[in-house]
Amino acid sequence: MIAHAIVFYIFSLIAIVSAIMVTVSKNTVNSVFFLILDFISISCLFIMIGAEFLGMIMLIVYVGAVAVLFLFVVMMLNVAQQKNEWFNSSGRSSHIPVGLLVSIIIFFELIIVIGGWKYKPDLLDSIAIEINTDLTNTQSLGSVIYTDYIHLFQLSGMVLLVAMIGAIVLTFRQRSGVKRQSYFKQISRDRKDGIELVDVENNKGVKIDV
Amino acid sequence: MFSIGLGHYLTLAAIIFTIGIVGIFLNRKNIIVILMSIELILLAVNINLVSFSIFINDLSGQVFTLFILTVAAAEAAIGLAIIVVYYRNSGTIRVEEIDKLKG
Amino acid sequence: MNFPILSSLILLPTIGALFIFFVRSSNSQYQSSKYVALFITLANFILSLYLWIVFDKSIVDFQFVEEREWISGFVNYKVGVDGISILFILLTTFITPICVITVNATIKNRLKDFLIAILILETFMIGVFCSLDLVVFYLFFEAGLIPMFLIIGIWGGERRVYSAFKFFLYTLLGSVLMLVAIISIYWITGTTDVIKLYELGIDAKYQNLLWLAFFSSFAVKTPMWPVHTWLPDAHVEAPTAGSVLLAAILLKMAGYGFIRFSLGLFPDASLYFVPLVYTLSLIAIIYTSLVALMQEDMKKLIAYSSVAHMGFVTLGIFTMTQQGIEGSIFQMISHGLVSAALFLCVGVVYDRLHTRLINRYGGLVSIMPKYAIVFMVFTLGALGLPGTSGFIGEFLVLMGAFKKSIIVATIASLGVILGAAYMLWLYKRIIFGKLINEDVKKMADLKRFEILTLWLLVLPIIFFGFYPEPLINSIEVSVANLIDINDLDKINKLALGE
Amino acid sequence: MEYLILFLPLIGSIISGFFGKTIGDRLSQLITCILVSISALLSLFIFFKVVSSGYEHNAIIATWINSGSLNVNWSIKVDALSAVMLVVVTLVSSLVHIYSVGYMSHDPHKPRFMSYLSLFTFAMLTLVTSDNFLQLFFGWEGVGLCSYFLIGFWYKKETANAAAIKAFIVNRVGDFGFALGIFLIFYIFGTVNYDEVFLKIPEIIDQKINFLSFEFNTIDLICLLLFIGAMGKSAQFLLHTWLPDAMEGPTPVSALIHAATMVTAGVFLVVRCSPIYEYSELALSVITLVGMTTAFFAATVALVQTDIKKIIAYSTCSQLGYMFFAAGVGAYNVAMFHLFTHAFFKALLFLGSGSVIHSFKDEQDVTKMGGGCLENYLTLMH
Amino acid sequence: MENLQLIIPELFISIMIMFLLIFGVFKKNSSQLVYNLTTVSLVAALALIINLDTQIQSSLFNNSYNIDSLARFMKILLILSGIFVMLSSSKYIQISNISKIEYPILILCSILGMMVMISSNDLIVFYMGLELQSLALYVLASFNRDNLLSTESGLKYFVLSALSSGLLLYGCSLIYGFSETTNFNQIMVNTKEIEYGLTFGIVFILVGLAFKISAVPFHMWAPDVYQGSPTSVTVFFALLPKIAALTVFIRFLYIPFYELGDQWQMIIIFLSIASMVFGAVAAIGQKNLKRLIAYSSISHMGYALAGLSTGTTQGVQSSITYITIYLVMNLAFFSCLFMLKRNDEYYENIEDLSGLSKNHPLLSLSLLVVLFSLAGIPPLAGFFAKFYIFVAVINEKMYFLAIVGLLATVIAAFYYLRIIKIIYFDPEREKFESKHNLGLKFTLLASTFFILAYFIYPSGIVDIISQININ
Repeated sequence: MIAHAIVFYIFSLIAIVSAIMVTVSKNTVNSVFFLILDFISISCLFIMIGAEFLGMIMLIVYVGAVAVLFLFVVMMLNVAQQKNEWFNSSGRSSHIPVGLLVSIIIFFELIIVIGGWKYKPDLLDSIAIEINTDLTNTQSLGSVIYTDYIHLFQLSGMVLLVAMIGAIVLTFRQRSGVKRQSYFKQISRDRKDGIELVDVENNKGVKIDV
Repeated sequence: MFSIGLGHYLTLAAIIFTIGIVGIFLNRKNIIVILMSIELILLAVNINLVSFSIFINDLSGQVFTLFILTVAAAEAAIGLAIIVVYYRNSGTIRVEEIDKLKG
Repeated sequence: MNFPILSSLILLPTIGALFIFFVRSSNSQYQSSKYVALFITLANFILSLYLWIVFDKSIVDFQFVEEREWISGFVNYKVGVDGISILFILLTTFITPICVITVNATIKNRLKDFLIAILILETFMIGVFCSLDLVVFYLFFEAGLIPMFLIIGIWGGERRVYSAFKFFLYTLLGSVLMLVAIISIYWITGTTDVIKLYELGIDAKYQNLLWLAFFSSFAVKTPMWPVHTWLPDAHVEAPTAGSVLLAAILLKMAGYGFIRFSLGLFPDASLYFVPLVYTLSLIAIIYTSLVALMQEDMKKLIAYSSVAHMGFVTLGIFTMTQQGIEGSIFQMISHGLVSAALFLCVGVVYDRLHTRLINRYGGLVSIMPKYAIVFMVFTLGALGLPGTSGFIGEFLVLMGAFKKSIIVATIASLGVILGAAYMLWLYKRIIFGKLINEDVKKMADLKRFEILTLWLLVLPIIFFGFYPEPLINSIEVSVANLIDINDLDKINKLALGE
Repeated sequence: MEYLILFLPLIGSIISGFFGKTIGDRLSQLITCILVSISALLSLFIFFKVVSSGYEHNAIIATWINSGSLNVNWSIKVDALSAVMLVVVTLVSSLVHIYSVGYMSHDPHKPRFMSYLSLFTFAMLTLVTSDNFLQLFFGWEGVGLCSYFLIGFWYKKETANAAAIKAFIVNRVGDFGFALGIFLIFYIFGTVNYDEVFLKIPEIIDQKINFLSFEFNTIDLICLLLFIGAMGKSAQFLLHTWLPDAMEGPTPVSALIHAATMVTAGVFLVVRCSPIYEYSELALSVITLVGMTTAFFAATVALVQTDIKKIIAYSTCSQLGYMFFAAGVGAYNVAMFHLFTHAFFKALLFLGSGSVIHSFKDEQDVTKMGGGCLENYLTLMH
Repeated sequence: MENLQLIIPELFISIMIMFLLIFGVFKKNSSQLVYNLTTVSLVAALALIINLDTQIQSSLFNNSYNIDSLARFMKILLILSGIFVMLSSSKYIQISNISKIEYPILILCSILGMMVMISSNDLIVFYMGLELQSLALYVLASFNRDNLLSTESGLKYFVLSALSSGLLLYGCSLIYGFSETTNFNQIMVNTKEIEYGLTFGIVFILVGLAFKISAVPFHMWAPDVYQGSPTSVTVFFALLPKIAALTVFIRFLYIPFYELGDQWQMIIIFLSIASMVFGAVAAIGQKNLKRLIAYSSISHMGYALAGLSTGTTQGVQSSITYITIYLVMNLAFFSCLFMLKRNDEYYENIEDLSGLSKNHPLLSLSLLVVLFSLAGIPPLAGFFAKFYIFVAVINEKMYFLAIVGLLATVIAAFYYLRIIKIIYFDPEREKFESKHNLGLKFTLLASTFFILAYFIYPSGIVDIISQININ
């Protein structure tokens, strides 16, 4: 029990600190790294609590893909070094105190909410899929995703398709004047096409048609 | 204190959620950080869902988390793509400078 | 009566408008569209005349009632006329062709659109006067704003935009509460059918609020002091035909509403609010008469006089006596004719000199004698000289008011003196005096169509002044019934009982 | 016959008013003169009939207003009083008509003038032959209107216009009281017909009414209100101001309206309503007082006037004061007699002054007329 | 899975998405063809929906996907609007240089997402539908990727929408935790007892949904996005997501949270009043028509919410009627906007309308009708829309809401009148092109006719909608 507690506190501390660092660190690249740290610590917590599949997936998806994507974009846009302007942005904006206030209120309200939770055994019959302790987390998730949640699974496929189409349509540019490899042309070349003999007149040069 | 219950996880989620909100509200630096703050919020949601799922012994919370993960990834992709095209057009992603549309 | 005569009355102008709309526009066809409009409106007038003839004046009930399901289970399209509404329909169908005749001189551009607007407006106006369902009434009542807004805005004077907006927003604002009240009535009683509501009655505890809601709408439209300020603006900027319709008919919608709904549906509240109405009416009569005295603009002067005259109307209605209500109705009809005629008269000189400032005129009698004669008749009508229709209305109203409150009648009578003052003052400054302005000398006397339109108005004004019986006769039974069933004479009875 | 008396002037008025241009000055003058003269002859005939055989008749022409309990008819009531008035009105009117043919010979708007005169005659006749207060009011306003027209006949004269409006408005002030009186009568009696009202008077002798927060005896109040109307029309003290100004009009008008007929309508009213006034001590004393004051006051004012017409106008005022005085002390027949005689002599005086004015080339100031005595006399003889 | 035929329309659209994508990629320069095929497939989907047995009130996938009368009606509405949007904006897309095969496909994706939202009976399903819709919309908003305004609008929409999704999800997680289920019906059963957690869950979810339908105070994105996006996308934004979001609103309020009516009623009333008033006031100063219509749509959403706030079936029906009529009006308005074209350039400022009535009488007449209808002046359809709402609201004795709403109409009337003033009273300008494609003309004609002639037979739609029962 104590071990559980210690591990929980360590990881949650890391998570909180790195979450704060995500928003306050001066360098955007650092923010991304802290985000990764955050994800890692939370996934550790997930694994600890018994949702090991999700923990691992989180590592793979977030750390492996999303965070890298962030990193990639940050570096590509070269905005990493932009100065951080916490609290000292242009004086006219009054959103900072308001924002802080709202956030703090939200936080305390959430804390109140948490206190109100209690386990309600009488609601048991409403539970859709009871966790079978005999199976591993991966197994039990796998067994429902392709059966009970097949429609959602398909739908998430559509979501990813949209993401793909969207990313391509927005960022992909067909540049003109760029030489591209044409396999067919390359292969169908023979010696006759490759070499051409021209007579070069004096002082006139020759026009090479590409 | 030492027996870790649901409350602890929820509190953690609440803290991260609040940090995410604060990050969005207070960030003036660049829009990518806002995106990351949104990821933090989703993270908090995931913590909530997973811990609820474990404590009420119901798998659907975890399934939900799984899909949120998927969607979050897709969302990040599209969001970053939009940021990229915007950067191409305007040369900046500073939050304060995103104000060409005014009424 | 299987033939849906009222619906035909309502629909005919719209059909005409559609017809004009689909006729391809070219210059020669502008004329033809005018004839179409004239034909349609005249046909409508004849139809309504027929209606008046076959109308049985001795029956209390609504006649020619048509009912059709409309919004299922909620509102029925229901129209019908009694002795009161039939007069207003007649007035509408009478005034509209006159407006159509005048368009040639006053409307220089987009004649076709103007005719369409007028025809559509006629539909709505007739609809208001014969609808027997609150929602249907509201629909027509509000819908009239659209064509009128356009008429003022497109064909108006320099400040037309301001006036059009003011007109539209004032009246819209006023009627907002009426809609709430109508819906509330539906939930209280389960119907919006006026006839059923007359039978059911509305619980007294709701009446005051509902009455106020209706009042807010009608007071703006009437217009009563202090929400009358849109009227002078609207009148001044509107083209002649627009002013005529506005003064002659649109203002009457509210008066009609007071009689049909305020008195009919909320008798107790009406009694309760009598002091309020009296106060406002008296202020309207005296204050606006004084304001009218100072006006430099003819149309404004007539507009303020309209406010004062409508003050008599509201006063008369809320005397809740036979004479008062009949006087009000008569006053409305008479004012419809007189003010229409006065605005036409202003239009006549405005077309020639393009100014409405009184001091630019003077001495018209020597170059426009025909004009001077008809204008005189209308002036006299406006100041309520016996022998014109204006007298009957005012006199009956005052008679009714005297029954209720001597002091009110006394103050209101002062308005009669003031009315004489500002009208004669106007007449003197325009018609009499020396010809000073060079431009005025070039003005031609009335053209044939002007003579026609103005005499069409002179005749009823004089005729009903001497022989109002046809009108009074047709409202007699309905008014008596209104007073009877709602026991509006309560106050009088109480007073006499003491 | 009554119909003819009443409507002949109207017909004349309409003909010369609307068709004056087409039928020409001469013809329209002729027509109006003839028609009014016929009606004068007829009314003389009626007068003799009344005098000789006590003829009384109330011819109802049509219903006018019929609203609830209010029933008013257009009617021609002939009795001794109205017969006298008929004679006065039609006779003076016809004389004035004829006189104005000559007097107005230089004026470009002769048909219009004749039309107004005839219209006035008609209005005055409806006034005197009325059998109810409302028709009386109609005639009352009608004569006011015609007076307005005729005073302002020379519309190019600024003063004439102002005087016309003044006359109308001041009259309206009087009418205000008159109208209130009618309302009160209707309120109390529920009818406005003379006969019915007079019948019911005894029932309400002691009734009190609260008017403008004062407590009045109802009959007193009715009488006073009616008398305000009479004061306005008959130019009694305080409401007399319009009458001198009204002299801006052509002289025949002054003769007809502002001396002989219209201004006496107030006296007529009081006499007509004598059955009511009999019950009101207060009103009678007020009438006496006002009549007295006016008689004295107007006479004194007349002393210092220079305009010949204004002098006569104030004299008219003063004479009217006498009539009211007479009526006030209950001598109605004396009042009527004075009215009758006054109508003729004052009309004559005006007509005479008209010719004087004409002969002095439209000069009205008596101080500039010195030495014209003989001529003056001669014109009177003519 | 014997009930699979109930989701044939959705399946059909999914298949068409993939088919058209492949087709478009392999066939060069086929963007117009794909566009037309998309329209055709929407028509086919409409036919499929209509073809479904109307009697069926069924739910699929462990009771997480509802096929009921509400879903059916809303889907028909959705796809009909989609068809008209496609018809009216085809020319615009070609001219504005955004004619790519991805465009119609993204529209289909988003429609698919909305259909899922409409039918959802489960938090997870709802969320997936929402995200499918939103992701496609993000891309669509910034579709004109070389245009600064378009990308900025996409960015703004993305950030705020993602944030709102986050809030909404947090709410979902709380609801899940405190009711221990994600199924709507189950939530209703499990929420008899009011807890803080549920209240907060509701608040978060409502905030998220309010973002989606741009209700004040969560409306900030709407004007910018409406203005910046290509007009063809703006019309899409103005119509379709509102249908889906309103349906979800109805479902949330009337199924899972029905027992918690006291908790949300005040929130909805507040949102409603704020939207009505703010939308009306803020629109007054606008110069850009698209921005103006954004504020107008904020205001209109306020009225739709007013109907929902009553908590009665009648209120819901009035809201559905409202949104139906609102769709038609907006469609007509945007059709007019698409006609303001001169030399292949579209005009969208209010001043560009100056004196339109002289050169284009028919177009101005349509605008006149539409604007008066938007202002809620009888006898046009817009009046009836508001009328039904107020009938429902007053039935619940919520007079304050009714009066505020009606006063807001008066304020709103002011800026609609201003446009009419510019069209009809102001001096004329250069003519616009008068040749338009058939689809656009048809759309405008049909919608204007609907608005104009609605009063003749107002019962039609009401009768259909009154058959929708929520529970």
